[in-house]
Amino acid sequence: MQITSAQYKHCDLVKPSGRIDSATAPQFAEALDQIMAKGQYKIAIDFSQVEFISSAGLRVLINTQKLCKRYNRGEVALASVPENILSALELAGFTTLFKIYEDVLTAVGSF
Amino acid sequence: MQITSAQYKHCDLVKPSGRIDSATAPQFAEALDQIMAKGQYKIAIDFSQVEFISSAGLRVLINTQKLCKRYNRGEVALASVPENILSALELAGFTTLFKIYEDVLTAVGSF
Amino acid sequence: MEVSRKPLIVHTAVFPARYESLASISQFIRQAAAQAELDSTGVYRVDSAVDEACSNIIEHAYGNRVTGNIECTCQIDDTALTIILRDYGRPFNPNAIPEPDVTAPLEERTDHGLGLLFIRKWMDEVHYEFSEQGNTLTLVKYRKPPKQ
Amino acid sequence: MEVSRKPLIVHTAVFPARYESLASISQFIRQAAAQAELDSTGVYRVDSAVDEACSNIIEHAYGNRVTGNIECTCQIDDTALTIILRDYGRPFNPNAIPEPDVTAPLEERTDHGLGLLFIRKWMDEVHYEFSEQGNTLTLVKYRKPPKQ
Ligand SMILES: Nc1ncnc2c1ncn2[C@@H]1O[C@H](COP(=O)(O)OP(=O)(O)O)[C@@H](O)[C@H]1O
Ligand SMILES: Nc1ncnc2c1ncn2[C@@H]1O[C@H](COP(=O)(O)OP(=O)(O)O)[C@@H](O)[C@H]1O
Repeated sequence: MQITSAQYKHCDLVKPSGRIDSATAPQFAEALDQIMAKGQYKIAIDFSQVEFISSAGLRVLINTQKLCKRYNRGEVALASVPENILSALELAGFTTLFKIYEDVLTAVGSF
Repeated sequence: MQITSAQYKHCDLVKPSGRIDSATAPQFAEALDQIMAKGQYKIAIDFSQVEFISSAGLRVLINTQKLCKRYNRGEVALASVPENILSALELAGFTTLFKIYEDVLTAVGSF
Repeated sequence: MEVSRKPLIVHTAVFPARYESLASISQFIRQAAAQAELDSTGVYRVDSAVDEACSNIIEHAYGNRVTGNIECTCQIDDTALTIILRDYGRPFNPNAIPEPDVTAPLEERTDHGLGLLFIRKWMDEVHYEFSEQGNTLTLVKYRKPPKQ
Repeated sequence: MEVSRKPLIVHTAVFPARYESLASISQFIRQAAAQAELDSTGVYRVDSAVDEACSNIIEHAYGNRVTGNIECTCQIDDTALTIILRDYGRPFNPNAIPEPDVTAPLEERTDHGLGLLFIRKWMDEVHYEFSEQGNTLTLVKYRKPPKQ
Protein backbone atom coordinates (compact mmCIF):
# COMPACT_ATOMS: atom_id res chain seq x y z
CA MET A 1 0.00 0.00 0.00
CA GLN A 2 1.09 3.52 -0.76
CA ILE A 3 -0.50 6.58 0.73
CA THR A 4 -0.44 10.26 -0.14
CA SER A 5 -2.22 13.14 1.48
CA ALA A 6 -3.04 16.76 0.76
CA GLN A 7 -4.30 19.54 2.95
CA TYR A 8 -7.07 21.82 1.71
CA LYS A 9 -8.62 24.85 3.31
CA HIS A 10 -11.44 22.96 5.01
CA CYS A 11 -10.34 19.34 4.95
CA ASP A 12 -7.49 16.93 4.46
CA LEU A 13 -7.48 14.34 1.72
CA VAL A 14 -5.91 10.92 2.11
CA LYS A 15 -5.34 8.71 -0.91
CA PRO A 16 -4.25 5.15 -0.19
CA SER A 17 -3.54 2.83 -3.05
CA GLY A 18 -3.26 -0.95 -3.23
CA ARG A 19 -4.34 -3.34 -0.48
CA ILE A 20 -5.42 -2.30 2.98
CA ASP A 21 -5.08 -5.51 4.98
CA SER A 22 -3.73 -6.46 8.42
CA ALA A 23 -0.19 -5.86 7.18
CA THR A 24 -0.82 -2.38 5.81
CA ALA A 25 -3.68 -1.09 7.99
CA PRO A 26 -1.23 0.32 10.59
CA GLN A 27 0.28 2.53 7.90
CA PHE A 28 -3.21 3.67 6.91
CA ALA A 29 -4.01 4.40 10.56
CA GLU A 30 -0.82 6.36 10.95
CA ALA A 31 -1.61 8.65 8.02
CA LEU A 32 -4.99 9.41 9.55
CA ASP A 33 -3.53 9.85 13.03
CA GLN A 34 -1.03 12.36 11.69
CA ILE A 35 -3.85 14.48 10.34
CA MET A 36 -5.78 14.32 13.60
CA ALA A 37 -2.58 15.17 15.47
CA LYS A 38 -2.61 18.51 13.64
CA GLY A 39 -6.07 19.15 15.04
CA GLN A 40 -7.75 18.43 11.70
CA TYR A 41 -10.81 16.21 11.91
CA LYS A 42 -12.38 16.79 8.51
CA ILE A 43 -10.94 14.08 6.34
CA ALA A 44 -11.82 12.86 2.87
CA ILE A 45 -10.48 9.49 1.78
CA ASP A 46 -10.05 8.85 -1.93
CA PHE A 47 -10.65 5.13 -2.49
CA SER A 48 -10.20 5.21 -6.26
CA GLN A 49 -6.85 3.41 -6.10
CA VAL A 50 -7.69 0.98 -3.30
CA GLU A 51 -7.83 -2.58 -4.59
CA PHE A 52 -8.89 -4.29 -1.39
CA ILE A 53 -9.84 -3.47 2.16
CA SER A 54 -10.13 -6.07 4.92
CA SER A 55 -11.80 -5.80 8.31
CA ALA A 56 -8.47 -4.50 9.63
CA GLY A 57 -8.88 -1.51 7.33
CA LEU A 58 -12.51 -1.11 8.28
CA ARG A 59 -11.43 -1.04 11.92
CA VAL A 60 -9.17 1.92 11.15
CA LEU A 61 -12.05 3.68 9.40
CA ILE A 62 -14.50 3.25 12.23
CA ASN A 63 -12.04 4.26 14.94
CA THR A 64 -11.05 7.34 12.95
CA GLN A 65 -14.69 8.22 12.39
CA LYS A 66 -15.35 7.98 16.13
CA LEU A 67 -12.48 10.35 16.87
CA CYS A 68 -13.40 12.77 14.12
CA LYS A 69 -17.06 13.03 14.99
CA ARG A 70 -16.35 13.58 18.68
CA TYR A 71 -17.39 17.07 19.87
CA ASN A 72 -18.85 17.59 16.38
CA ARG A 73 -15.41 18.64 15.28
CA GLY A 74 -15.47 16.90 11.93
CA GLU A 75 -15.96 13.64 10.12
CA VAL A 76 -14.50 11.18 7.67
CA ALA A 77 -16.05 11.10 4.20
CA LEU A 78 -15.29 8.52 1.53
CA ALA A 79 -15.00 9.13 -2.20
CA SER A 80 -14.64 7.20 -5.45
CA VAL A 81 -15.27 3.85 -3.81
CA PRO A 82 -14.89 0.92 -6.25
CA GLU A 83 -17.86 -1.42 -6.52
CA ASN A 84 -16.44 -4.40 -4.61
CA ILE A 85 -15.22 -2.22 -1.78
CA LEU A 86 -18.60 -0.53 -1.64
CA SER A 87 -20.26 -3.90 -1.22
CA ALA A 88 -17.86 -4.65 1.66
CA LEU A 89 -18.84 -1.33 3.26
CA GLU A 90 -22.50 -2.21 2.78
CA LEU A 91 -22.13 -5.65 4.33
CA ALA A 92 -20.32 -4.14 7.31
CA GLY A 93 -23.08 -1.54 7.74
CA PHE A 94 -20.67 1.32 7.07
CA THR A 95 -22.79 3.09 4.49
CA THR A 96 -24.88 4.61 7.27
CA LEU A 97 -21.80 5.71 9.22
CA PHE A 98 -19.93 7.47 6.43
CA LYS A 99 -20.95 9.91 3.74
CA ILE A 100 -19.87 8.40 0.46
CA TYR A 101 -19.31 10.68 -2.51
CA GLU A 102 -19.11 9.83 -6.21
CA ASP A 103 -15.86 11.71 -6.65
CA VAL A 104 -13.13 13.38 -4.67
CA LEU A 105 -14.10 16.86 -5.81
CA THR A 106 -17.58 16.51 -4.36
CA ALA A 107 -16.15 15.07 -1.14
CA VAL A 108 -13.61 17.86 -0.68
CA GLY A 109 -16.21 20.42 -1.75
CA SER A 110 -18.62 19.12 0.90
CA PHE A 111 -16.42 20.20 3.82
CA MET B 1 -20.07 26.86 -25.68
CA GLN B 2 -21.69 24.74 -23.02
CA ILE B 3 -21.56 25.54 -19.35
CA THR B 4 -22.26 23.53 -16.22
CA SER B 5 -21.94 24.55 -12.61
CA ALA B 6 -21.89 22.93 -9.20
CA GLN B 7 -22.23 24.32 -5.73
CA TYR B 8 -19.89 23.19 -2.98
CA LYS B 9 -19.84 24.09 0.68
CA HIS B 10 -17.38 26.96 0.31
CA CYS B 11 -17.42 27.78 -3.38
CA ASP B 12 -19.21 27.38 -6.67
CA LEU B 13 -17.61 25.73 -9.64
CA VAL B 14 -18.28 26.77 -13.22
CA LYS B 15 -17.18 24.60 -16.12
CA PRO B 16 -17.49 26.13 -19.57
CA SER B 17 -16.55 24.09 -22.60
CA GLY B 18 -15.77 25.08 -26.16
CA ARG B 19 -15.13 28.63 -27.35
CA ILE B 20 -15.62 31.72 -25.24
CA ASP B 21 -15.80 34.49 -27.83
CA SER B 22 -17.96 37.58 -28.40
CA ALA B 23 -20.87 35.35 -29.34
CA THR B 24 -20.73 33.13 -26.26
CA ALA B 25 -19.25 35.43 -23.62
CA PRO B 26 -22.71 36.71 -22.59
CA GLN B 27 -23.71 33.16 -21.70
CA PHE B 28 -20.50 32.80 -19.67
CA ALA B 29 -21.24 36.09 -17.91
CA GLU B 30 -24.75 34.99 -17.14
CA ALA B 31 -23.63 31.78 -15.45
CA LEU B 32 -21.29 33.80 -13.24
CA ASP B 33 -23.93 36.46 -12.57
CA GLN B 34 -26.36 33.78 -11.44
CA ILE B 35 -23.89 32.60 -8.83
CA MET B 36 -23.24 36.11 -7.58
CA ALA B 37 -27.00 36.71 -7.47
CA LYS B 38 -27.18 33.97 -4.86
CA GLY B 39 -24.71 35.94 -2.75
CA GLN B 40 -21.86 33.57 -3.58
CA TYR B 41 -18.59 35.25 -4.50
CA LYS B 42 -16.16 32.36 -4.20
CA ILE B 43 -16.02 30.90 -7.65
CA ALA B 44 -13.71 28.37 -9.25
CA ILE B 45 -13.67 28.11 -13.02
CA ASP B 46 -12.61 24.84 -14.59
CA PHE B 47 -10.91 25.68 -17.89
CA SER B 48 -10.04 22.12 -18.84
CA GLN B 49 -12.66 21.97 -21.61
CA VAL B 50 -12.25 25.53 -22.89
CA GLU B 51 -10.76 25.54 -26.37
CA PHE B 52 -10.45 29.27 -26.85
CA ILE B 53 -11.04 32.49 -24.96
CA SER B 54 -11.07 35.92 -26.61
CA SER B 55 -10.81 39.35 -25.02
CA ALA B 56 -14.61 39.26 -24.69
CA GLY B 57 -14.20 36.29 -22.35
CA LEU B 58 -11.37 37.99 -20.50
CA ARG B 59 -13.62 40.98 -20.00
CA VAL B 60 -16.14 38.75 -18.26
CA LEU B 61 -13.39 37.34 -16.06
CA ILE B 62 -12.05 40.68 -14.96
CA ASN B 63 -15.45 42.18 -14.27
CA THR B 64 -16.47 39.13 -12.26
CA GLN B 65 -13.21 39.28 -10.32
CA LYS B 66 -13.83 42.92 -9.47
CA LEU B 67 -17.30 42.10 -8.14
CA CYS B 68 -16.15 39.03 -6.24
CA LYS B 69 -13.20 40.70 -4.54
CA ARG B 70 -15.28 43.70 -3.44
CA TYR B 71 -15.62 43.90 0.37
CA ASN B 72 -13.25 40.94 0.55
CA ARG B 73 -16.22 38.70 0.05
CA GLY B 74 -14.60 36.24 -2.29
CA GLU B 75 -12.66 35.78 -5.48
CA VAL B 76 -12.52 33.97 -8.77
CA ALA B 77 -9.89 31.22 -9.08
CA LEU B 78 -9.00 29.42 -12.30
CA ALA B 79 -8.12 25.76 -12.67
CA SER B 80 -6.80 23.33 -15.30
CA VAL B 81 -5.96 26.07 -17.77
CA PRO B 82 -4.70 24.71 -21.12
CA GLU B 83 -1.34 25.98 -22.31
CA ASN B 84 -2.51 28.33 -25.07
CA ILE B 85 -5.14 29.88 -22.86
CA LEU B 86 -2.58 30.33 -20.13
CA SER B 87 -0.36 32.24 -22.51
CA ALA B 88 -3.33 34.49 -23.38
CA LEU B 89 -3.84 35.11 -19.66
CA GLU B 90 -0.16 35.90 -19.29
CA LEU B 91 -0.15 38.33 -22.22
CA ALA B 92 -3.20 40.08 -20.78
CA GLY B 93 -1.53 40.35 -17.38
CA PHE B 94 -4.20 38.19 -15.74
CA THR B 95 -1.85 35.81 -13.99
CA THR B 96 -1.32 38.38 -11.25
CA LEU B 97 -5.05 39.01 -10.88
CA PHE B 98 -6.22 35.42 -10.54
CA LYS B 99 -5.01 32.45 -8.58
CA ILE B 100 -4.46 29.68 -11.06
CA TYR B 101 -4.51 26.09 -9.85
CA GLU B 102 -3.21 22.96 -11.51
CA ASP B 103 -6.45 21.10 -11.03
CA VAL B 104 -10.03 21.67 -10.00
CA LEU B 105 -9.67 19.74 -6.76
CA THR B 106 -6.94 22.08 -5.55
CA ALA B 107 -8.96 25.11 -6.62
CA VAL B 108 -12.14 23.98 -4.85
CA GLY B 109 -10.08 22.85 -1.85
CA SER B 110 -8.49 26.31 -1.63
CA PHE B 111 -11.76 28.04 -0.75
CA MET C 1 -16.19 -32.84 3.65
CA GLU C 2 -17.69 -33.76 0.34
CA VAL C 3 -15.69 -36.60 -1.11
CA SER C 4 -17.86 -36.92 -4.19
CA ARG C 5 -16.14 -34.02 -5.99
CA LYS C 6 -13.38 -34.90 -8.36
CA PRO C 7 -10.71 -32.22 -8.12
CA LEU C 8 -9.58 -31.21 -11.57
CA ILE C 9 -6.92 -28.75 -10.53
CA VAL C 10 -5.12 -28.61 -7.21
CA HIS C 11 -2.67 -25.95 -6.07
CA THR C 12 -0.96 -26.06 -2.69
CA ALA C 13 1.31 -23.55 -1.02
CA VAL C 14 2.64 -22.98 2.48
CA PHE C 15 3.00 -19.47 3.85
CA PRO C 16 4.61 -18.28 7.09
CA ALA C 17 1.85 -17.16 9.46
CA ARG C 18 2.69 -13.47 9.33
CA TYR C 19 0.70 -10.49 8.10
CA GLU C 20 3.37 -9.91 5.48
CA SER C 21 2.24 -13.15 3.83
CA LEU C 22 -1.27 -11.85 3.20
CA ALA C 23 -0.38 -10.19 -0.11
CA SER C 24 1.23 -13.38 -1.45
CA ILE C 25 -1.68 -15.47 -0.22
CA SER C 26 -4.00 -13.10 -2.03
CA GLN C 27 -2.06 -13.51 -5.25
CA PHE C 28 -2.18 -17.28 -4.93
CA ILE C 29 -5.93 -17.20 -4.26
CA ARG C 30 -6.71 -14.74 -7.03
CA GLN C 31 -4.89 -16.89 -9.54
CA ALA C 32 -6.96 -19.91 -8.55
CA ALA C 33 -10.16 -17.86 -8.52
CA ALA C 34 -9.40 -16.60 -12.02
CA GLN C 35 -8.69 -20.16 -13.12
CA ALA C 36 -12.08 -21.13 -11.70
CA GLU C 37 -13.51 -18.39 -13.93
CA LEU C 38 -15.15 -16.50 -11.09
CA ASP C 39 -16.26 -13.01 -12.05
CA SER C 40 -14.51 -10.02 -10.52
CA THR C 41 -16.98 -9.85 -7.63
CA GLY C 42 -16.46 -13.55 -6.95
CA VAL C 43 -12.69 -13.14 -7.03
CA TYR C 44 -12.87 -10.18 -4.65
CA ARG C 45 -15.09 -12.03 -2.20
CA VAL C 46 -12.99 -15.19 -2.11
CA ASP C 47 -9.88 -13.04 -1.71
CA SER C 48 -11.60 -11.23 1.13
CA ALA C 49 -12.78 -14.36 2.97
CA VAL C 50 -9.33 -15.94 2.72
CA ASP C 51 -7.63 -12.76 3.89
CA GLU C 52 -9.92 -12.63 6.94
CA ALA C 53 -9.44 -16.32 7.69
CA CYS C 54 -5.66 -16.09 7.42
CA SER C 55 -5.58 -12.89 9.49
CA ASN C 56 -7.51 -14.73 12.18
CA ILE C 57 -5.16 -17.70 12.04
CA ILE C 58 -2.18 -15.37 12.40
CA GLU C 59 -3.71 -13.24 15.15
CA HIS C 60 -5.87 -15.67 17.08
CA ALA C 61 -4.83 -19.24 16.32
CA TYR C 62 -1.10 -18.53 16.47
CA GLY C 63 -1.51 -15.46 18.71
CA ASN C 64 0.99 -13.57 16.57
CA ARG C 65 3.78 -16.02 17.31
CA VAL C 66 6.02 -15.94 14.26
CA THR C 67 6.82 -19.62 13.95
CA GLY C 68 3.67 -21.19 12.46
CA ASN C 69 2.65 -21.78 8.89
CA ILE C 70 -0.57 -21.65 6.97
CA GLU C 71 -1.07 -24.43 4.45
CA CYS C 72 -3.28 -23.36 1.65
CA THR C 73 -4.83 -25.68 -0.92
CA CYS C 74 -7.04 -24.61 -3.81
CA GLN C 75 -9.13 -27.19 -5.64
CA ILE C 76 -11.08 -26.39 -8.74
CA ASP C 77 -13.62 -28.88 -9.96
CA ASP C 78 -16.67 -28.65 -12.19
CA THR C 79 -18.83 -26.97 -9.61
CA ALA C 80 -16.67 -25.03 -7.18
CA LEU C 81 -13.46 -23.47 -6.03
CA THR C 82 -12.59 -25.03 -2.68
CA ILE C 83 -9.94 -23.46 -0.47
CA ILE C 84 -8.56 -25.44 2.44
CA LEU C 85 -6.56 -23.57 5.09
CA ARG C 86 -4.64 -25.59 7.69
CA ASP C 87 -2.93 -24.32 10.80
CA TYR C 88 -1.52 -25.90 13.94
CA GLY C 89 -2.48 -23.20 16.42
CA ARG C 90 -5.24 -22.75 18.98
CA PRO C 91 -8.65 -24.17 18.05
CA PHE C 92 -11.82 -22.18 18.60
CA ASN C 93 -15.56 -22.56 18.29
CA PRO C 94 -16.83 -20.29 15.55
CA ASN C 95 -20.43 -20.96 16.57
CA ALA C 96 -19.73 -19.27 19.90
CA ILE C 97 -18.92 -16.01 18.13
CA PRO C 98 -22.03 -13.86 17.68
CA GLU C 99 -22.64 -11.88 14.51
CA PRO C 100 -21.78 -8.23 15.00
CA ASP C 101 -24.63 -5.71 14.99
CA VAL C 102 -24.01 -3.78 11.79
CA THR C 103 -26.93 -1.45 12.42
CA ALA C 104 -25.81 -0.05 15.78
CA PRO C 105 -25.09 3.69 15.94
CA LEU C 106 -21.47 4.75 15.54
CA GLU C 107 -20.60 5.01 19.23
CA GLU C 108 -21.89 1.50 19.93
CA ARG C 109 -20.31 -0.09 16.90
CA THR C 110 -17.48 -2.42 17.91
CA ASP C 111 -14.45 -2.57 15.73
CA HIS C 112 -14.28 -6.37 15.88
CA GLY C 113 -16.15 -9.31 14.47
CA LEU C 114 -16.38 -8.22 10.85
CA GLY C 115 -13.87 -10.81 9.68
CA LEU C 116 -16.11 -13.80 10.36
CA LEU C 117 -19.00 -11.89 8.80
CA PHE C 118 -17.17 -11.60 5.47
CA ILE C 119 -16.23 -15.27 5.61
CA ARG C 120 -19.79 -16.35 6.36
CA LYS C 121 -21.57 -14.08 3.92
CA TRP C 122 -19.23 -14.19 0.99
CA MET C 123 -18.52 -17.91 0.76
CA ASP C 124 -21.14 -20.47 -0.26
CA GLU C 125 -19.96 -23.08 2.27
CA VAL C 126 -17.74 -22.76 5.35
CA HIS C 127 -16.55 -25.78 7.33
CA TYR C 128 -14.33 -25.74 10.41
CA GLU C 129 -12.58 -28.84 11.76
CA PHE C 130 -10.40 -28.81 14.83
CA SER C 131 -8.34 -31.83 15.88
CA GLU C 132 -5.05 -32.88 17.43
CA GLN C 133 -3.64 -32.87 13.92
CA GLY C 134 -4.43 -29.20 13.42
CA ASN C 135 -7.27 -26.97 12.38
CA THR C 136 -8.85 -27.05 8.96
CA LEU C 137 -11.02 -24.35 7.48
CA THR C 138 -12.71 -25.21 4.20
CA LEU C 139 -14.12 -22.38 2.14
CA VAL C 140 -16.24 -23.20 -0.92
CA LYS C 141 -17.31 -20.81 -3.66
CA TYR C 142 -19.59 -22.23 -6.34
CA ARG C 143 -18.63 -21.64 -9.93
CA LYS C 144 -21.10 -20.35 -12.46
CA PRO C 145 -22.56 -23.24 -14.51
CA PRO C 146 -20.03 -23.80 -17.32
CA LYS C 147 -20.98 -22.41 -20.72
CA GLN C 148 -22.58 -25.07 -22.95
CA MET D 1 1.81 45.22 -48.99
CA GLU D 2 4.54 42.85 -50.06
CA VAL D 3 3.89 41.95 -53.68
CA SER D 4 6.96 39.75 -53.98
CA ARG D 5 5.27 36.76 -52.36
CA LYS D 6 3.87 34.17 -54.70
CA PRO D 7 0.69 32.80 -53.21
CA LEU D 8 0.61 29.03 -53.47
CA ILE D 9 -2.76 28.47 -51.89
CA VAL D 10 -5.60 30.96 -51.63
CA HIS D 11 -8.88 30.51 -49.79
CA THR D 12 -11.58 33.16 -49.73
CA ALA D 13 -14.85 33.27 -47.83
CA VAL D 14 -17.40 35.91 -46.97
CA PHE D 15 -19.10 35.94 -43.60
CA PRO D 16 -21.99 38.05 -42.32
CA ALA D 17 -20.61 40.55 -39.82
CA ARG D 18 -22.29 39.01 -36.76
CA TYR D 19 -20.81 37.45 -33.65
CA GLU D 20 -22.49 34.20 -34.63
CA SER D 21 -20.05 34.02 -37.59
CA LEU D 22 -17.00 33.93 -35.32
CA ALA D 23 -17.08 30.16 -34.85
CA SER D 24 -17.24 29.57 -38.64
CA ILE D 25 -14.50 32.13 -39.27
CA SER D 26 -12.38 30.30 -36.70
CA GLN D 27 -12.91 27.00 -38.48
CA PHE D 28 -11.95 28.56 -41.80
CA ILE D 29 -8.82 30.12 -40.29
CA ARG D 30 -7.77 26.99 -38.40
CA GLN D 31 -7.98 24.93 -41.55
CA ALA D 32 -5.69 27.36 -43.36
CA ALA D 33 -3.35 27.53 -40.38
CA ALA D 34 -3.13 23.76 -40.29
CA GLN D 35 -2.47 23.72 -44.03
CA ALA D 36 0.35 26.21 -43.44
CA GLU D 37 1.71 23.66 -40.95
CA LEU D 38 1.70 26.03 -38.01
CA ASP D 39 2.14 24.30 -34.67
CA SER D 40 -0.74 24.27 -32.19
CA THR D 41 0.44 27.47 -30.53
CA GLY D 42 0.68 29.18 -33.92
CA VAL D 43 -2.79 28.01 -34.87
CA TYR D 44 -4.21 29.25 -31.58
CA ARG D 45 -2.59 32.65 -31.95
CA VAL D 46 -3.72 33.24 -35.52
CA ASP D 47 -7.21 32.09 -34.56
CA SER D 48 -7.12 34.52 -31.66
CA ALA D 49 -5.88 37.51 -33.68
CA VAL D 50 -8.49 36.94 -36.39
CA ASP D 51 -11.26 36.52 -33.79
CA GLU D 52 -10.29 39.83 -32.20
CA ALA D 53 -10.04 41.60 -35.54
CA CYS D 54 -13.40 40.31 -36.71
CA SER D 55 -15.03 41.11 -33.35
CA ASN D 56 -13.74 44.68 -33.74
CA ILE D 57 -15.07 44.91 -37.28
CA ILE D 58 -18.47 43.70 -36.12
CA GLU D 59 -18.58 45.90 -33.02
CA HIS D 60 -16.68 49.01 -34.04
CA ALA D 61 -16.46 49.22 -37.83
CA TYR D 62 -20.04 48.16 -38.44
CA GLY D 63 -21.23 49.28 -35.00
CA ASN D 64 -23.24 46.08 -34.63
CA ARG D 65 -25.36 46.86 -37.66
CA VAL D 66 -26.36 43.49 -39.05
CA THR D 67 -26.06 44.17 -42.77
CA GLY D 68 -22.29 44.12 -43.43
CA ASN D 69 -19.95 41.35 -44.45
CA ILE D 70 -16.41 40.38 -43.62
CA GLU D 71 -14.37 39.14 -46.56
CA CYS D 72 -11.68 36.82 -45.45
CA THR D 73 -8.79 35.64 -47.62
CA CYS D 74 -6.07 33.23 -46.54
CA GLN D 75 -2.88 32.97 -48.59
CA ILE D 76 -0.26 30.37 -47.90
CA ASP D 77 3.11 30.74 -49.57
CA ASP D 78 6.57 29.40 -48.80
CA THR D 79 7.18 31.75 -45.93
CA ALA D 80 3.90 32.79 -44.38
CA LEU D 81 0.20 32.50 -43.78
CA THR D 82 -1.35 35.83 -44.75
CA ILE D 83 -4.90 36.64 -43.72
CA ILE D 84 -6.67 39.58 -45.34
CA LEU D 85 -9.87 40.86 -43.72
CA ARG D 86 -11.98 43.40 -45.65
CA ASP D 87 -14.92 45.37 -44.36
CA TYR D 88 -16.88 48.39 -45.56
CA GLY D 89 -17.57 49.99 -42.22
CA ARG D 90 -16.09 52.87 -40.26
CA PRO D 91 -12.34 53.40 -40.59
CA PHE D 92 -10.16 54.04 -37.55
CA ASN D 93 -6.58 54.89 -36.68
CA PRO D 94 -5.07 51.95 -34.81
CA ASN D 95 -2.00 54.02 -33.93
CA ALA D 96 -4.21 56.30 -31.87
CA ILE D 97 -5.16 53.43 -29.60
CA PRO D 98 -2.75 53.11 -26.66
CA GLU D 99 -1.59 49.75 -25.39
CA PRO D 100 -3.49 48.78 -22.25
CA ASP D 101 -1.56 48.69 -18.96
CA VAL D 102 -1.50 44.98 -18.16
CA THR D 103 0.32 45.56 -14.89
CA ALA D 104 -2.23 47.85 -13.23
CA PRO D 105 -3.89 46.61 -10.04
CA LEU D 106 -7.30 44.99 -10.42
CA GLU D 107 -9.40 48.03 -9.64
CA GLU D 108 -7.57 50.15 -12.24
CA ARG D 109 -7.57 47.50 -14.93
CA THR D 110 -9.89 48.45 -17.79
CA ASP D 111 -11.84 45.72 -19.46
CA HIS D 112 -11.06 47.05 -22.93
CA GLY D 113 -8.14 47.19 -25.29
CA LEU D 114 -6.93 43.60 -25.05
CA GLY D 115 -8.13 42.75 -28.56
CA LEU D 116 -5.58 44.91 -30.34
CA LEU D 117 -2.92 43.61 -27.95
CA PHE D 118 -3.49 40.02 -29.09
CA ILE D 119 -3.45 41.11 -32.73
CA ARG D 120 -0.20 43.06 -32.30
CA LYS D 121 1.66 40.57 -30.16
CA TRP D 122 0.60 37.32 -31.73
CA MET D 123 0.99 38.15 -35.44
CA ASP D 124 4.35 38.74 -37.07
CA GLU D 125 3.08 41.59 -39.27
CA VAL D 126 -0.08 43.71 -39.05
CA HIS D 127 -1.06 46.19 -41.76
CA TYR D 128 -4.15 48.41 -41.76
CA GLU D 129 -5.40 50.19 -44.90
CA PHE D 130 -8.44 52.43 -44.92
CA SER D 131 -9.89 53.85 -48.14
CA GLU D 132 -13.12 54.76 -49.87
CA GLN D 133 -13.18 51.21 -51.17
CA GLY D 134 -13.26 49.75 -47.68
CA ASN D 135 -10.89 48.79 -44.90
CA THR D 136 -8.26 46.11 -45.21
CA LEU D 137 -6.46 44.44 -42.34
CA THR D 138 -3.59 42.17 -43.30
CA LEU D 139 -2.32 39.73 -40.70
CA VAL D 140 0.86 37.76 -41.40
CA LYS D 141 2.17 34.78 -39.49
CA TYR D 142 5.52 33.39 -40.61
CA ARG D 143 5.77 29.68 -41.22
CA LYS D 144 8.56 27.59 -39.81
CA PRO D 145 11.34 27.12 -42.40
CA PRO D 146 10.20 24.14 -44.48
CA LYS D 147 11.92 20.83 -43.73
CA GLN D 148 14.81 20.14 -46.09
N1 LIG E 1 -8.63 -18.90 13.73
C1 LIG E 1 -9.08 -18.50 14.94
N2 LIG E 1 -8.56 -18.99 16.06
C2 LIG E 1 -8.98 -18.56 17.24
N3 LIG E 1 -9.95 -17.65 17.42
C3 LIG E 1 -10.51 -17.12 16.34
C4 LIG E 1 -10.11 -17.51 15.03
N4 LIG E 1 -10.85 -16.81 14.14
C5 LIG E 1 -11.67 -16.03 14.88
N5 LIG E 1 -11.48 -16.20 16.18
C6 LIG E 1 -12.24 -15.53 17.24
O1 LIG E 1 -13.41 -14.95 16.66
C7 LIG E 1 -13.46 -13.55 16.93
C8 LIG E 1 -14.08 -12.80 15.78
O2 LIG E 1 -13.21 -12.85 14.67
P1 LIG E 1 -13.31 -11.78 13.52
O3 LIG E 1 -14.74 -11.71 13.08
O4 LIG E 1 -12.31 -12.07 12.47
O5 LIG E 1 -12.99 -10.40 14.20
P2 LIG E 1 -11.66 -9.89 14.89
O6 LIG E 1 -10.54 -10.74 14.43
O7 LIG E 1 -11.61 -8.49 14.43
O8 LIG E 1 -11.93 -10.00 16.38
C9 LIG E 1 -12.05 -13.16 17.23
O9 LIG E 1 -11.99 -12.04 18.07
C10 LIG E 1 -11.50 -14.41 17.90
O10 LIG E 1 -11.84 -14.39 19.27
N1 LIG F 1 -12.16 47.77 -36.83
C1 LIG F 1 -12.29 48.82 -36.01
N2 LIG F 1 -13.04 49.88 -36.38
C2 LIG F 1 -13.17 50.93 -35.58
N3 LIG F 1 -12.59 51.01 -34.36
C3 LIG F 1 -11.84 50.00 -33.94
C4 LIG F 1 -11.64 48.85 -34.72
N4 LIG F 1 -10.85 48.01 -34.04
C5 LIG F 1 -10.56 48.62 -32.87
N5 LIG F 1 -11.14 49.80 -32.79
C6 LIG F 1 -10.99 50.74 -31.66
O1 LIG F 1 -9.90 50.30 -30.86
C7 LIG F 1 -10.30 50.12 -29.51
C8 LIG F 1 -9.52 48.98 -28.89
O2 LIG F 1 -9.91 47.77 -29.49
P1 LIG F 1 -9.70 46.40 -28.74
O3 LIG F 1 -8.27 46.34 -28.29
O4 LIG F 1 -10.16 45.32 -29.61
O5 LIG F 1 -10.58 46.48 -27.44
P2 LIG F 1 -12.14 46.60 -27.28
O6 LIG F 1 -12.78 46.17 -28.55
O7 LIG F 1 -12.39 45.69 -26.13
O8 LIG F 1 -12.40 48.05 -26.93
C9 LIG F 1 -11.78 49.90 -29.58
O9 LIG F 1 -12.42 50.26 -28.38
C10 LIG F 1 -12.21 50.77 -30.74
O10 LIG F 1 -12.35 52.09 -30.31
